[in-house]
Amino acid sequence: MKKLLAALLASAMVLSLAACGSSSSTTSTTAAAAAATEAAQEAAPEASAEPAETIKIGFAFPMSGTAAMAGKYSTHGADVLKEALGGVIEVNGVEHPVEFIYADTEGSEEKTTNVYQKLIEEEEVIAIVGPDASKCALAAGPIAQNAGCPNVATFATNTAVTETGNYIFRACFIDPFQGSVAAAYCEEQGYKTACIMFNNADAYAVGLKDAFIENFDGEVLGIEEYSGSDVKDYNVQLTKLAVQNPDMLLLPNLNVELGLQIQQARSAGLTCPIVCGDSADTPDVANVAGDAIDGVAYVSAFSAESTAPAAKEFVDAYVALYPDELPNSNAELTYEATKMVVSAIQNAKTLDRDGVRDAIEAIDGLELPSGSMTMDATTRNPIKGGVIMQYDSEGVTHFVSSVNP
Amino acid sequence: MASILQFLVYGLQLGSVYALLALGYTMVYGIVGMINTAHGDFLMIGALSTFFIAKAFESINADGTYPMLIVGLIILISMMFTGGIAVTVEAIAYRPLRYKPRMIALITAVGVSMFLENFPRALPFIGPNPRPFPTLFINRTFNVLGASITSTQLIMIVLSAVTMIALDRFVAKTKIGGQMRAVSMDKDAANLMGINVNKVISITFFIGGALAAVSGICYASAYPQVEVYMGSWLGNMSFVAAVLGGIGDIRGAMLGGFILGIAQIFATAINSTFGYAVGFIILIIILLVKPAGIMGTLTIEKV
Amino acid sequence: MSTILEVKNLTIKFGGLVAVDDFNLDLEKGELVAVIGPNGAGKTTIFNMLTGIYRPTTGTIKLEGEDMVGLKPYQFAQRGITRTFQNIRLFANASVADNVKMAATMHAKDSLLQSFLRTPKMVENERELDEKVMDLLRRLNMADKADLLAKNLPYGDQRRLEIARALMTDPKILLLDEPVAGMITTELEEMAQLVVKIRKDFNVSIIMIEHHMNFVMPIADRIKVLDFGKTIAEGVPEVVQKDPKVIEAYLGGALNGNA
Amino acid sequence: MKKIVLLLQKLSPFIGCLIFYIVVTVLRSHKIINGYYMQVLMFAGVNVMMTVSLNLVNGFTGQFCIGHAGFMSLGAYGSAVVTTLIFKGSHFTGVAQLPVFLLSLLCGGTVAALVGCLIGIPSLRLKGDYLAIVTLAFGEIVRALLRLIQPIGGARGMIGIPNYSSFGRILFFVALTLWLVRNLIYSPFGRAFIAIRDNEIAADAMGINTTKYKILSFCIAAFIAGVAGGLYAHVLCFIQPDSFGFTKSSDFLVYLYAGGSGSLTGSVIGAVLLTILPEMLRFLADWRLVLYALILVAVMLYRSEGLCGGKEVPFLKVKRASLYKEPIFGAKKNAAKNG
Repeated sequence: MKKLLAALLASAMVLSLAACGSSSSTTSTTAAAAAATEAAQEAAPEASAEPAETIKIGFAFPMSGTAAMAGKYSTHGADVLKEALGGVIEVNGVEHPVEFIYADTEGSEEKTTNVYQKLIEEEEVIAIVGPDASKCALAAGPIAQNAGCPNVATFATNTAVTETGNYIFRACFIDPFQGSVAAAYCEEQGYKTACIMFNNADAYAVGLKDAFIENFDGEVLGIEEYSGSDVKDYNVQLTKLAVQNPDMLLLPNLNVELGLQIQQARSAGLTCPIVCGDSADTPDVANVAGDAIDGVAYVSAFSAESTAPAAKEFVDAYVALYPDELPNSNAELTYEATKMVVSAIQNAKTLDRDGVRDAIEAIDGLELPSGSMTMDATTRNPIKGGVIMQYDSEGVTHFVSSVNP
Repeated sequence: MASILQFLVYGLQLGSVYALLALGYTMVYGIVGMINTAHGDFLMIGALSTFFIAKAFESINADGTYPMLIVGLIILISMMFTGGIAVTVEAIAYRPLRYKPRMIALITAVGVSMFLENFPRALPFIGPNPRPFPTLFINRTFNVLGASITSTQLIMIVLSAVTMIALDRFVAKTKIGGQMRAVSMDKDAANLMGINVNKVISITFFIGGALAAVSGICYASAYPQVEVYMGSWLGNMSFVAAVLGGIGDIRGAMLGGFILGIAQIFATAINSTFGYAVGFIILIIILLVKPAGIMGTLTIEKV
Repeated sequence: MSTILEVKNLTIKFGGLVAVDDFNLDLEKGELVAVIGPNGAGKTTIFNMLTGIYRPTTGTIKLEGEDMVGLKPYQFAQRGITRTFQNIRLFANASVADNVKMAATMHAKDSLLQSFLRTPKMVENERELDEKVMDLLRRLNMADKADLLAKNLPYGDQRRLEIARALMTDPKILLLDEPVAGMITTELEEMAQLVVKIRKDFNVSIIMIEHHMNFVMPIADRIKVLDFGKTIAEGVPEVVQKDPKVIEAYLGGALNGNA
Repeated sequence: MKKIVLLLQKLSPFIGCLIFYIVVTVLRSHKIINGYYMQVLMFAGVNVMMTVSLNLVNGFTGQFCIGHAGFMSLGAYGSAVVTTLIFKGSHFTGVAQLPVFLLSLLCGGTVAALVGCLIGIPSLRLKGDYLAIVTLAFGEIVRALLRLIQPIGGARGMIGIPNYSSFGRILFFVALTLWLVRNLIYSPFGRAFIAIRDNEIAADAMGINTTKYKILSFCIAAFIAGVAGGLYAHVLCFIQPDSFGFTKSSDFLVYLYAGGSGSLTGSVIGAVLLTILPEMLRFLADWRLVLYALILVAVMLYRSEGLCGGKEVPFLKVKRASLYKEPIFGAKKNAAKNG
């Protein structure tokens, strides 16, 4: 028995070490990147005597766990660009094969740090796109920063995310901006009183709520909370808010919760307009809410009915690739983040992580579905305007107004 | 006053979901003696299968409602399907561990639960997206003393009460119920008495799974959204409810479910910030006062 | 000789049922008293009261003058009353030596910190304890089985281990609950010798529950006979044996059979 | 010679971890293993500590705690408060760093241990599943309260925690935990725990104050879990209340029972293998957790006593003292002193 145990333990050790050893061919990451750059620069004039270096871009999304839907849309968004690139990126006239590497974060910070290490150290990606949640970006950001790997977060709205360091960017709004857009819209509409119901276990909801309260000039009549997206009963909170009879209701919550909340708000007797954050930009919300979706407004950067060529191109390509669905905000932001990385690779002075970082920081007037985007070099947040979108009774979104507080 | 009544309705609504699920949980526990953490996922399978079955019957759906007969048929198929899954799970994953320490079965159940959640999530045609649940029951709102109560809520509350009574009578009066009680007391002795223990346990799991399907349909009718992770936390809460009532006791499960639901709703109503924590504090207090649950009697080990 | 245990008017009721009614006992130091009676007479219930598992409804238990009623079972053990169990309750997954050591927990001198660090002092204490345990096991002829798991022992040895474990607590009074239940005749003899030896070597008083008259008669100083919770006879074995009430209530029934 | 063997035996967890550390460091310096594996190994180390401490309560004392992540969160927050809020802005480097870090871990452990005692109290009245539910409720209450405390970030979590946990430090604490817990198991305290697990009534009748030992067991386990939580916070550099939910608690239960409860070897094997396994399955993309679940079920079906079947490798055992032919280190001297 003891021998068996010893053997078991030994095999366990060997197993783990063998797993560790599988990457034995790797050399120091920065050295490799530098070497690659040199190779690329030398190879460029002679026009591909050897096959060009493969460029790898890493993606960190929750493909399992309760946030799996966001991950699904995100990968689809990235797929659109992957399809458009056709497997190659042209840099200085050289066609580099490009590889998109998707990794599952399970929506957990711990797993996200593992994913970042894997992408940076083992896959040696040139940049990372994602993750979609602030908590994951906050935990894994320092890893990208320390390794000097540029990272464009997709849906991480917490202000602190890009404060981690100069390698961390994002494609989305920050909480305060979105809150102020929502507040400005509400004032524009002449809402004097508001009620809020938010998820006190979720950073996104808390952030939006705080930013809204700070910017809203009217009176907040009532705030109700709930914890987590486990139990989907919001009747009590909404019934209590209905008594206040506010001019509007703010629901700054996650997309998996919004559909039911909108529905329950209507049946609890809240007839006032409902305003949400950009998480509401998901076809599933309209789907679940059914008739109740009529008139729900939300903050967004992107309008699917936009006639701008970049937007139309994206939506058409998405529907062509995934005929059964429409892009949501996760898909769109991932597409934009990936596009930022790809354009930075094309414009980079040197084809390495630092070069890409500098190029992302220098993005100016990049045509994206949400419009022309310029990177704010000091905060590493995109400078883009907010739009207010509204659902009609069919669950189709319409552009309402463009708000730039 | 009216609002208190209204909250009571909400509490009963949430409580009836817990109660229905806890019934199956407690029955499996009582007879097999295992904590089946995958029970909540049976609820998800019930709701999800109903979604797809209803879709198959969509052509009969006239003006947004299904005929009563079809609704019955849909529910029946879903119950059979979920019951079948439960029986399969038991036969493959739990039966070989029947005489092992119960913690082993618990961990296996965690694995089963993870499988039941992730398998449909990985399937391309199901995936992680939440889906709107079809309207099965006619939705009408009644006003009682200023509180509004919908027909769905009424159906849920009545259904859980009826199921509890039926199950209680079933176990107490029928032949197979008697065999279940025998198996719950002593599997080996039951076997010697000529009872087919495997069959009895299979039936238990079938009923448990079918009940989970019913609670899934009720839950999804009240909160019309189905997705693959919907059952995991509900499963935990129904375990809490079953323990609160005195685990293994059918009436206790019912009572525990309603008490938990009402406690959570009222705690939220008083202060939604602390509501979540207060619900659990109430739970601990009840258990400290009644260490074997509300209906359970403390079994003193014979020395 | 002095009285070590004084039990007066011990009565316990479960609901309406009087399980033990007015039980009295003055145990002398070094004495061996047997309590006999048919099944359900309340014998084990008396033990449960004498070890704190049940709290008597009325009555007093005094150990060397100290009132014991209301104390917890472990406090009874710490003050010197230990027992064996009729339905064997060993620490099944521990070795024989560990089973005995576990009973020495209350005498352990090591602090938590010493145990964590396994200081030389602690190791020395462990070694002393180990020697003490081995010595005890040797005296009970179990030394060769010290490293076996308790659950793997044969039945007779499990009973002996229960006794060894009880002795390890350094008791003043040892309560033996049916020490030969389920044993065959040849083992009876051994056990009788063992009980006598223990009484002498360990200087303990013993109260013993037993059905087996053949086992009890030669070794007990006194016998108390219980029926339906009431003491129906008391005295030296020879007298009790001839008591018509006893013959009617007990001997007439149970003794005809195996017991 | 014999003395050296004994000393090695005595300090085996440290020696084992030291060897492992040297191997990993050498491999790392030769670039054979990269930062990814270091990261996974660090989490594996934290998980080993969590599982060993859970083993103390569930495996050795026979109680049933299913809210262990609650203790971890208290430790994580407790220590993060010290390093991030109290010594704010001065991210210590070099020599000053270690004492601050140790102090923070001590604080984290102490906070967790105090609450652990509190949770031990219901265990006097409640048994089995009823106790389990109370520990689950406790975990949820802790989580809910942490969300509401704004100075530590509330639901948004705590950011800017310095990266003080290194692989070596975590490995040291793993060794320390194994060493201390092993010593405890083979002491009067450990025997009392096992006695309570095997037969509470008999333990009580043998003079063991079951109440005291049960609370003690909870307390020690909570302390270790708190320290592990502190290490975890300083690996991740960011913590938020929802990381420590029931899912996390059930992870530790899985590690414990899949490894084999009541055995330290089992805890180590279970935690390490099951932390690494999901990472090794990454090539499966969407189907990763499906296969992980199947493997877990298969393990439980084919090795239901756990991977190491409740047995202990020799170097995590302490032999009966009298089996040593001569007194152990220093014992003679002490014996003389006593005499």
